[in-house]
Amino acid sequence: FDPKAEISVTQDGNRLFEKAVKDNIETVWHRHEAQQPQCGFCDMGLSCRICIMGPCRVDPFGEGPQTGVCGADADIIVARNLCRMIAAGAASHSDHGRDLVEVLESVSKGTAPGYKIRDEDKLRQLAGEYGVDMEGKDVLAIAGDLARAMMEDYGMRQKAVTLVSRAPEKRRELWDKVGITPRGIDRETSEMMHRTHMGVDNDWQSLLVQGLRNALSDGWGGSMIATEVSDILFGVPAPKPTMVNAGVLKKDQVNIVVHGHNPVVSEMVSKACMSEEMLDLAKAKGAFGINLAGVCCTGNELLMRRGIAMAGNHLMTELILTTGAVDMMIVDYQCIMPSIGKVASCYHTRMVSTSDKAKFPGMEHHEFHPENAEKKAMALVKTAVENFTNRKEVMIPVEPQEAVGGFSVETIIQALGGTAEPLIDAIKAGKIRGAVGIVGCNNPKIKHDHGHVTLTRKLIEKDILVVDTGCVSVANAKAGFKLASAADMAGPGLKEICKALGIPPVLHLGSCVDNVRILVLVSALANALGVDISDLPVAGSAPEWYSEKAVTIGVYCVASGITTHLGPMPPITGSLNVVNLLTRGLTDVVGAGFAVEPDPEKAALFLINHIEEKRKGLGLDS
Amino acid sequence: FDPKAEISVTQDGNRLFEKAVKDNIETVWHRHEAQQPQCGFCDMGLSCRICIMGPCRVDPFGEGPQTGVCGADADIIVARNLCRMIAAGAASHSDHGRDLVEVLESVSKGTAPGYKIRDEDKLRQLAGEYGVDMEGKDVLAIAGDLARAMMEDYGMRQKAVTLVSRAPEKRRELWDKVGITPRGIDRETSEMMHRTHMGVDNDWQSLLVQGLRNALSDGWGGSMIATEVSDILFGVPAPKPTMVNAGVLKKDQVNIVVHGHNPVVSEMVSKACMSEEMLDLAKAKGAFGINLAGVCCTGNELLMRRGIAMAGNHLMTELILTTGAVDMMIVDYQCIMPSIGKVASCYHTRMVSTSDKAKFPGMEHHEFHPENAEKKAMALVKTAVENFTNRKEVMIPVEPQEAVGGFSVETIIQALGGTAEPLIDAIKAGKIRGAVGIVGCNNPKIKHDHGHVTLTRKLIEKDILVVDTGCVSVANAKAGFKLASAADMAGPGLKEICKALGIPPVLHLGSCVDNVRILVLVSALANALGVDISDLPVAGSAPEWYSEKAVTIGVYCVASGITTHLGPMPPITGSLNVVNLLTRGLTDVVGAGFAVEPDPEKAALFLINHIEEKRKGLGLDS
Amino acid sequence: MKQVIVNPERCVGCMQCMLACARVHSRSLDLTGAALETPGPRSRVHVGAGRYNEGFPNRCRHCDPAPCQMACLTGAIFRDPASATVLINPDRCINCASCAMACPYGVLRFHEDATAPPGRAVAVKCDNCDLRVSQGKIPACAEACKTGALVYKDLEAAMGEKTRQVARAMSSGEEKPAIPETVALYRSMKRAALAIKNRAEAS
Ligand code: SF4
Ligand code: SF4
Ligand code: FES
Ligand code: FES
Ligand SMILES: [Fe+2]
Ligand SMILES: [Fe+2]
Repeated sequence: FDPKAEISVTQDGNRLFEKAVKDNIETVWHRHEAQQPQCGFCDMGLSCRICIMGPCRVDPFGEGPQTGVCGADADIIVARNLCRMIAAGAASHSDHGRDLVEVLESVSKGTAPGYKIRDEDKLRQLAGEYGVDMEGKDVLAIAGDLARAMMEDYGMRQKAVTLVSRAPEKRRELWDKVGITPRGIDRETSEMMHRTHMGVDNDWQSLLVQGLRNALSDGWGGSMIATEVSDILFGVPAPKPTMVNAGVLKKDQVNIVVHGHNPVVSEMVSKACMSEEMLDLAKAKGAFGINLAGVCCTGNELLMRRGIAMAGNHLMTELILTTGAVDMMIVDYQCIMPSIGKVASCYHTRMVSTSDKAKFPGMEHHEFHPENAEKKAMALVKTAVENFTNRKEVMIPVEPQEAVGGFSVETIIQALGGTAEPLIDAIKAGKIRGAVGIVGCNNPKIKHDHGHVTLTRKLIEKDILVVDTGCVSVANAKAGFKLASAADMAGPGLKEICKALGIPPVLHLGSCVDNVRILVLVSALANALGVDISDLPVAGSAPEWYSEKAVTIGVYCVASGITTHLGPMPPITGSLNVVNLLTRGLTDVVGAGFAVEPDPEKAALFLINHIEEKRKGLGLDS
Repeated sequence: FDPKAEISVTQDGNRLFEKAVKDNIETVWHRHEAQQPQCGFCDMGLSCRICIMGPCRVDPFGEGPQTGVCGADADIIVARNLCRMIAAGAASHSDHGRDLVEVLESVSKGTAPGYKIRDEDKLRQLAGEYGVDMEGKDVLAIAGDLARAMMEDYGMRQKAVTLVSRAPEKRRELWDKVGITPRGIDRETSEMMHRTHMGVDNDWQSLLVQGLRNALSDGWGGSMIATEVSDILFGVPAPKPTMVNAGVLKKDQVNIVVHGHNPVVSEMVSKACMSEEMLDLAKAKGAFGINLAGVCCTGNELLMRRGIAMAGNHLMTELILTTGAVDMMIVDYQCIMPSIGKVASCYHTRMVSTSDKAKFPGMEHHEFHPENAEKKAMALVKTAVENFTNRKEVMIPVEPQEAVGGFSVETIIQALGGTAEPLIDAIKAGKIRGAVGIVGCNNPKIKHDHGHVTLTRKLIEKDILVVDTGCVSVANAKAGFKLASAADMAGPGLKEICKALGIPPVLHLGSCVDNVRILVLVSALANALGVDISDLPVAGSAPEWYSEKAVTIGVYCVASGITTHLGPMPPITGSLNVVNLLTRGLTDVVGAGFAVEPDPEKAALFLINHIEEKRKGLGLDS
Repeated sequence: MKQVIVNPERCVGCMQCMLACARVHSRSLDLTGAALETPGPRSRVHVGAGRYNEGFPNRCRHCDPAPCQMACLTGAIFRDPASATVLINPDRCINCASCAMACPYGVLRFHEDATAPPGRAVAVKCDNCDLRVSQGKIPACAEACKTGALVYKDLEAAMGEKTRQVARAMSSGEEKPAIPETVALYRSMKRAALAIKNRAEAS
C-alpha cells in the first residue's frame, strides 16, 4: 500500500494511514485489498450454507446449477440470506436494549451502585406508555415495574410490542393489514431464523414480509427501548459543544478511548475519569488531566449527553491507535474490529474488553456488571493513568474540530420554542424543503467519509435539513457541518431558519440505536399534519453502511414509511425479484422503498427529487 | 443419472428413483451432483458473509488472506458460522414449541375447536413443575396458566428455563459453573445472533460456550415444551403396531400424506380422515377408504400417538410423489424441500401448505390456525378425496413393512413394570451394555439410510439398546428392526431382555423434538444411579444429518453429557482449534464431546468402545 | 514469460475463477451487469469434480503444438506470436467442433459470445486474458484464486519452487506438512465418503 494513498476525505485519516503504513500496521484497507476479488456468489447473495446437503450456489450466468440441493432457487436463497442479516441486526440492537432494561431493574433493586434514575420525567412518561400503575409508588418502584413491563416486550405474551403505539394511526393500520405489526422482540428474530431454516419458508416474498416485521421489532422495540432507557438512566440529551477528530487526543493528558455501543460501560468510565482520586493520580504521573474520548456509538452516547469528544468513526478505530497517544481503549460490543488488539500491541495502549458477550484477541477482559461497574471503571481508569508513563512516540495529526451535538427530539422541540409548529411552518413555507436522516457506518469499499460528507453538503445546499447518527455524525462533525456558523453552507431557506434558531444545518441525533429518535420525530410530524409517515418530505440514507444492523435499520425505516437510500449494494443482486421488490414493489406495500446508489452526488439528486415529490403529494408548493 | 444407480439401501428408494429418472423428475441426488464440487471455503466454514465489508474467506493453505476484512481469523469465522447454525436450529424447534403453547392457550380459552386436553395427568404434572397453582382450578384454567408460564420461558424474566429442573443436580451445577444454564428460549438465540455480528464476540471459545447455552435452551426449553405440550394435547404415546415404507400407500384408497413437523396440523387432518362424512365421500368416489400416511417428523408424531403409517423419511419425500398414488400432500414446516411442488406437478398430486410461517413454490396455501384448523382439515381432506378420480398411472414399489412404534419414557417405564429398575439391573448385569440414541436426517452425501441401518445393526449385535427418532426411525423400521422378532438380530443379552419384555431391540421415541425424551430418560437413569448423565454408558449419533436443527440437537446432547457421533463433518474443518475443542476439549468442560466418522462401521466401534469405557468408569464389570 | 500455472491440489472448488473469467469476458465488466447481458458471458475456465468431489480447475494449457489448432480446418485457431496464446478468430469459426474433439483437456465450448458475430455459436476458449495482461493486470482466474490453485508465475520459477517442495516433502524430518492439517482433515472426510459409497455399492 502506498502510504500516501488517500483512503479518506479527512486529513487525520490520511495522515494516520500514512503513519500506519510506515509503522507496518495492517489496516482494514490492507485486508480489504487482500480479499479482492471477493466471492461473486456470496456478494450476489447466491451462495447458501443453511444446511450441509450444501453448501450450494446458483450460477448467475444461468449455465451451472440454478437451485441448491434442496431445490431453493436464486430468489429463495437471496431472500433467506438477506433475512438472516435482518435477524442478526435486530438481535444486536435488541440485545443491547436488553442490557439497559436489566440495569434499570437493578437500579430499582438498589443493586447497581453508580447508576441512577437521572430523568424522572422520562421514566414517568415511559411508565405511562407501558401502562404501569404509578399510584403511590416511588421512583424506584416505578422503574422496576417499567423494566419488567419492557421485559414482556421481549417475550411472546403480547400482541404487539408496546411502543408501536407511538406510530401514527394510519401506519399502525397499515402494519396490521400487511401483517407486520411486531409481536415480540426476540420472537420475531427467532421466527426469522426458523423461517430461513431448510424447508421452512420458501417463498421469497413471505420471507421478506417477515423481514419487515423482524426489523420493526427492532425499530419500535429493542432499539427504542435502548434509547429510552438510556435517557432515563443517563439523561435526555441536550445540545452542547464538543470536539471531534483524532486531534481530540491530548499529548499531555491521559487519553482513554471508549469504543462500542453500550453507555452502560462508558458512562461509568466517564464518571471515573472525573473523580478527584484519578485526577490526582494523573497529576502525580505527570499528566495534565484525564481525557476521555469516544469512537463509534458508545462515543456518540457520551457526546450526546456529556459533550465528550469523538476521536473518530468505524474506519478510524485502528488509525486512532497508531497515534501512540491512547493509554487505554475500553470496548464493549458491536463494530469492534478483531484486528485492533493486534494494532495496539505495536504501541503502549492497553486494550480492555468489558462485556460478558464479547471478547477479542489481544485484549484483557474485565467484565462489567451492574453491581460492579462503578468499581471496575475506577480500576480501569487507574490502570490507564498508570500506563501514561509508558508512552513512546506520539503523533497527533491534526487540531480538533469544534462541533455541537446532543439533539434529542425533546431538545429539538425545545429549540423550536416548545412545539413542532415552527418546523412544520418552515417546511410548509418551503424554507426547509424536507429532512433526511443520514445514518450508518463506514465501509472500505468507499473512500472513508466521502459518501457522508458529499451527500450531506449537497442536501443542505438544497435547504434540506440533515439529521445524523452513528458514524455519519462524526464524519459530518469533522467536516464542520455542526457549527451554528455552518448555516452559511446551507441554502437560503435553511440558512435563515438555522440562524434564527442558532442551530447548525446538520443535527446530531445520537448513536445507531438512536435512529429511533428519527422514528419518533417523523411520527410527531405526521401526527401534527394528520398524515402518514410515508407522506412526509423526508428520507433516510446510509451512504457507507457495512453492518447487519444497518440493514435492519434500513428495513425498519422503509417499513415505517421512510424511503431510504443505500450506498453499497446489499448482497441481493442475484435475484432481480428481490431487487425489484425492495426498490419498487415495497412502495405499494408500505409506501416507501429502497434506492441503491453508490455515488453520493447522484444519491443527493434522488433524495432531493424524492422530497420534492412528497411535497407535491402534500400540495405544499401549489 | 443412471436410473439403476443404487442411491439407497432400501428397495422402495431404489425402485422409485428408477421411476423418477424415467419420469424425468429432477431429484435431490441430481441437484447434489450438479453442485459438485461444492465450495471448499464454505464447506470448511472459512467463508464469512456477516457484513458487507466482506464477503471474505480465509485461504486454508495459508498463502492467501488469513483474516477477513474486519480481522477475524479462521477460528473466529468458523466459530461464528457454526454458532449461527446452532441459533437457527434452536429457533426452529423453539418456534415449533411456541405454536403448541399457543394452541394450549387457545384450548384453555375455548377458541380451538377440535383440540382438547387429552392427557390430564401430564397437564397436572407439567403444571406442577411450572409451579402453577392448581388449587380449585379446572383443567382448562390450569392449561391456560401453564401456557402462560411456558411463555415466560420464551421471555427474559427468568434466571433459567423451567425444565432444566429435570436435569440431574450434578449436571445443573456444572451448567451453572460453566455459565451455560439457559435463561430464556428466544433470548439465547437472540444473544447468539448478536454475538456473531461483526465486532461483537471475537473469541472462538466464548462464542462456542454461548453456542452450548443456546442449544440447551432448545433441548431443555423449546423442544421439551414442544414434546410435553404435544403429549398434553394429543396424548402420551404408547407402543402400537404400524407399517412403513412406500408400500403403505394404497392403490385403492385415497392417499393423503402429511409432511413437516407440527402435529397441530396433522392431528386435525388425521381426525378429518376418520370422519364418516369423508369416508362416505371416498366410497362414493370409488375408493376403499382414506389412507393417511406420514413422511418426516409430523408423520412420526402421528405414528407415535395413533400408529399411523410412515411412507418414508427426508430423502424419500420426492420419491413418494413419483408413485403417482398421493392424492394430496399436506405440509407444515421444516425439512420440506422446495423442490417437491415441482415434482408433484408431474403427477395428479395436490400440494398444500398450511403454516403462516412457510410457503412453497407450486403449492396451494391454506392457512391453519387454532380457530379454523378443524374445518380447514375437513375441507382439505374433501379436496383430496375428490382428487382420487384424477389419478393416472400408479406404482407402489414394495409391500409395506410391519413395525412397532410409540415408546415414550412413560411407556418404556411401564413396559419395564413401572420402574426403571429392571433396565438398570439389565445394564448392571451387562445384558444390556448401554444405549445409543440414533437421530437425525438423511443427506445425499451418504447413500440413503446406509448410515442408520448399518450402525443400528452393529450396535444391537453388541447388546446395545438403540432408541431412535426422526428420519432414523423410519430407516430402522423399514429395515425390520422394530418388530419383537427383531430381537433375534440382537446380541444374546439384549435378545433375552427384549424377549422377556416383548419389545424390539430398537425403540422408536418419536420426532426430532422428541429427542428430549432421551434427555428425560437419561436423567432418570442418572438420578436412579446417583451419577451424572456423562457417567452413563450411553451415547448419541446422527449418521446422516443434514440440518441446522441436527447441529443444535447434537450440541445440546453433548452439553447434557451425552457423547455424540456425527456422520457428515460439520463445516468446521477450517479451524483445528474448533475441531479439537468439539472433539476433545469439551470433555473437560461438559464431560462429553463429538466424534466425527462418516463410516458407520467405524462409528459403531467408537460407540461400543465409548460405552465400555463408561461401564468401566461406573465399575460395572469389575 | 509468466503464465497461469495450475496447482490442482490446491483447488477447493469455490468456482470463483469461473465467475471472474465470465465477468472479464463481459461487456459491463461488472458481475451483476454481466449476469444481465445477452448473450451471457461464460467462463473459459471450468471447475470439475474429481472422484471424491474435490475441485479441479480445468484450464486451456495453450499447448504447443496445439491439437485444437491443428484440427481447425478453417484456420480460425491461431497462436498470437507475442503472448504465445492460442486464440480463436470467431469470424472464421464454423462451429464444427473439430477442435473440441482434438483437445485433450476438453476446455472448448460452443456458444454465442460478445466477441463473436451476433446470433451464432462459435468455439470459445481461454484467451489468457491477454487484454488485461497488456493493461498490467494478471489473468482474472489467477487473481480470483485465493488458494494458489491458479497462479500467474514464470514457469521456470514455478517449476523450481515445485521441485523444492517435492524434495522437502520427500526428505524425512520435514517440520511443515505439505498440506495443512485442516485441508488434510477436510479431504479425508471427502475421501471417506467416497470409500463408504463404493463399499455400500459393492454390498
Ligand atoms: S438450504 Fe438448500 S441451498 Fe442451502 S445449503 Fe441447504 S440444500 Fe443448499
Ligand atoms: S464480519 Fe469480518 S470476516 Fe465477515 S464478512 Fe465482515 S469483514 Fe469479512
Ligand atoms: S466463498 Fe463459498 S460460495 Fe462464496
Ligand atoms: S429431514 Fe427433517 S427430520 Fe429428517
Ligand atoms: Fe453504531
Ligand atoms: Fe425432524
